[in-house]
Amino acid sequence: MGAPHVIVIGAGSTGAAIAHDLALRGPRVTVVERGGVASGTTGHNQAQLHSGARYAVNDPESARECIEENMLLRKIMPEGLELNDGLFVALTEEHLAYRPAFLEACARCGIPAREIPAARALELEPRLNPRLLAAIQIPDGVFDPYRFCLSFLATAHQNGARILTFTEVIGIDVSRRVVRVRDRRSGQTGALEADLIVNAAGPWAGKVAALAGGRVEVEPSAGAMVTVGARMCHRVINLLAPPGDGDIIVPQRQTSILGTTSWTVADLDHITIPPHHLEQIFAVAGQLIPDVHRAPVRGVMAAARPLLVVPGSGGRATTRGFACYDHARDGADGLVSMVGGKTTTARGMAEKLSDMVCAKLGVNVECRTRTERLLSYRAGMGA
Amino acid sequence: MNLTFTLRIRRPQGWADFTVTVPDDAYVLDALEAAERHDPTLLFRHACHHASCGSCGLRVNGRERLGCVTRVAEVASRGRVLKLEPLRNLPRLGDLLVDHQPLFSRIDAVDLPPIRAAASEAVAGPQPTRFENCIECGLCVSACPVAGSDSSYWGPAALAAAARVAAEPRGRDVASVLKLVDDEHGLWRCHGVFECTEVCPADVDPAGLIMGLRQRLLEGERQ
Amino acid sequence: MKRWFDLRRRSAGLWAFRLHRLSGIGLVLYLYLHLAVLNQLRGGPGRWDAFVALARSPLFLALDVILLGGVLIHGLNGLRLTLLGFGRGLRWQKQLFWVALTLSVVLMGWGAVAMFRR
Amino acid sequence: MEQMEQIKMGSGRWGWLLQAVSGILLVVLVGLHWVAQHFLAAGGLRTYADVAAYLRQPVIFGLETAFLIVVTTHALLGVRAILLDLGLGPRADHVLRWALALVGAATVGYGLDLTLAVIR
Repeated sequence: MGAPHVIVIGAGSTGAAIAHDLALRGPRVTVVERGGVASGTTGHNQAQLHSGARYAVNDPESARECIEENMLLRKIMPEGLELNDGLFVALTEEHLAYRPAFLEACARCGIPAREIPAARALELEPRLNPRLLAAIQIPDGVFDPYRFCLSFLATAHQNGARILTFTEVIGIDVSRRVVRVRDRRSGQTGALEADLIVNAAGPWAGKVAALAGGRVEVEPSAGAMVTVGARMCHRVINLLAPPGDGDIIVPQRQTSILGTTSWTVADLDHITIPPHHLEQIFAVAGQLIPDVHRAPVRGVMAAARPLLVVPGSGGRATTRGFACYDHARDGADGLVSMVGGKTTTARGMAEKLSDMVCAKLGVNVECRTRTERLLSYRAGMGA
Repeated sequence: MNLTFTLRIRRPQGWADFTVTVPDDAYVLDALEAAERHDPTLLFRHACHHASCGSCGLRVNGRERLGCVTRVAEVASRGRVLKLEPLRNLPRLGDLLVDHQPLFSRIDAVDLPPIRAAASEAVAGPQPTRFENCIECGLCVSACPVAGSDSSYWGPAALAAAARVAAEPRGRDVASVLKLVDDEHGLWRCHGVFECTEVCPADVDPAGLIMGLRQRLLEGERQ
Repeated sequence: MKRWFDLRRRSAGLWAFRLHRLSGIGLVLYLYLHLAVLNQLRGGPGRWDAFVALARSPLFLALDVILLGGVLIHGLNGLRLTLLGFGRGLRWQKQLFWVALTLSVVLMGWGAVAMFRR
Repeated sequence: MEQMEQIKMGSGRWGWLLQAVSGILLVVLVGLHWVAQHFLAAGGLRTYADVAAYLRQPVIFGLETAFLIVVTTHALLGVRAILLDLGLGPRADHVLRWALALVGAATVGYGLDLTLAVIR
């Protein structure tokens, strides 16, 4: 019996990282993606390489995952990141009050956070609000989500993975481990046989799981972002306050991305941004860097963002964390789903899921993605 | 306030019309996604939606643009028909979908570092870096008449990348990169049409970089 | 070839390229036509002078004016391309073309008047 | 060696430079030719006798020969640029180079022969 065959559904950051991890451990991998690479959640994200500081106080587990992955990504894709650190800035007494808990939580989560004089922060980032009271430097960074995925997929491809973009999953016979697909370019349909099926379809994970009779509890929420046509800062600028709407400005090439907000969405494929969200983004971002009001708006976008429903919370509580589901549990053995999480932690998420997949397939090979250098995103993946 | 108009999309078997209704501040990409809801077989590429990934290039009424940052209101002609065609000079995979790999491979061949110095003027603290201006979207390659007829031509994007390596090597071997492009199918095939510079959404000015590199080769290292 | 004439929404640079190539091809054809016509010199004064009389007809002069226009636009745009090729005038590449075009038309007009008046 | 090969084949930088330099020379030579042939001559065109007398002057003969060589070179390099734009393979390019070189030689030969015939 040759190497086991794993089909990965979804070529976002999760699917790409899983393909890379499994391709290094022996199984044959086929990635099936309805659209282009990163045409789902990953493509639209705010491109922030999280240091985890934002979640240190209220979601320490996510915070630890972020800082660990942040440091690993710097080793495996050094040229794929803008590494200028980030700043948490305080503008009001209320923000200052949040500082002690913030610094202490960062320390607990192993996130290097260093306070710098307000004057120094204004020197480093001249467009910051002059009324700045305090600033804390943390190892945030910036990546390009599309190229992040291309790097993982190009490396997976070189290690034997097949990447089928514009190929839609139209049916799953999980007992016989068969995935029926339609090549959207030729219109032809076909069946792919596998030993295991991985569902990394992000916001559509619920739909894909249902095809196999499994259930994934995902709250299809969305986030709005605005891009202005000027690079306002070299570092990621965060508001020193509990996570709220529009409190991050991320530089990206010659533009800046202001965001984000969140609301629950009925139809993932047709998201309209509630008007007040954009005002909210400009209101908060405008406090951080007043100039955003004068910069030309370059793009307004809404990203479907799957927030994991905490099991048993009846859909009320969600977490930024991620979860692996083995659907053997709900009558769909052969399907494994990975949901939630962030692009920053894609490698770590993939490691956990690949461990589960390898265990199920009896492949005992250690994960190598912590040290394996990724290929350039330009290397190509034959798709 | 909404806009209702016709998207006339070039498909392999000919033109197909879609009547779509989108908010008046919608982008061409939003209109395409509206059309895709009517006909899921419609093929086009998109990812970031804010002109930094470079995947959604296409021709709108004959001119190369990025779908994600081109507002419908600005380009919909009076007759409310928006003609969408795929980029030229890149292998067509279907409808508005092209394969960017030939472009990626050429830029990879000249080994352009993805990262550059962020600020040209002096800044406090460590020198910040950022991604290159060029988002490798292929608009320039589509607009270039030479790239259209000579497939062995390096093309504006790759030649601009070579010029960028020469300007900011970041450890790359500049001499070997210049040797690659300093020939008839590289720097010296460009006819100074400047259409690449006209359509570039990221102010890379490929034609200017090509001519600048010609000057450097002709006049030697004076800067 | 059809694509070469797709000028929708295109700018000065592409017009310059089209005109440069068109005039270039025209001039090459004229060069060989001209050399062929000169062959009549071998026929001695009789043949040649008869041809010269014919060549003074308004039709020939009109063609010469077009030839003059072709030479002017090709030459002046050629200077523009050489300047650009040395990295000079990049910011004004469009304006340089309009100058070349206007100059060509003006000189062509002046040439035409000069030729027809004689 | 590779650099020399490029120079000899007139490709790349040297091809472009040759085209630019010959172009600039032509602006002068065409101007002279046009003025000499059409303006200095009465009625704009020379009779046989005028042409013969004109070409016998050594300076004119030199200039007209130079003009012939430069314009032929420039024209054929132009033709080559157009054909190259259509994406020739290396073999076709090689054939093209030889063909154009032959045409160039023939053109200059024909012109010189004609001029000498008129002068005698």
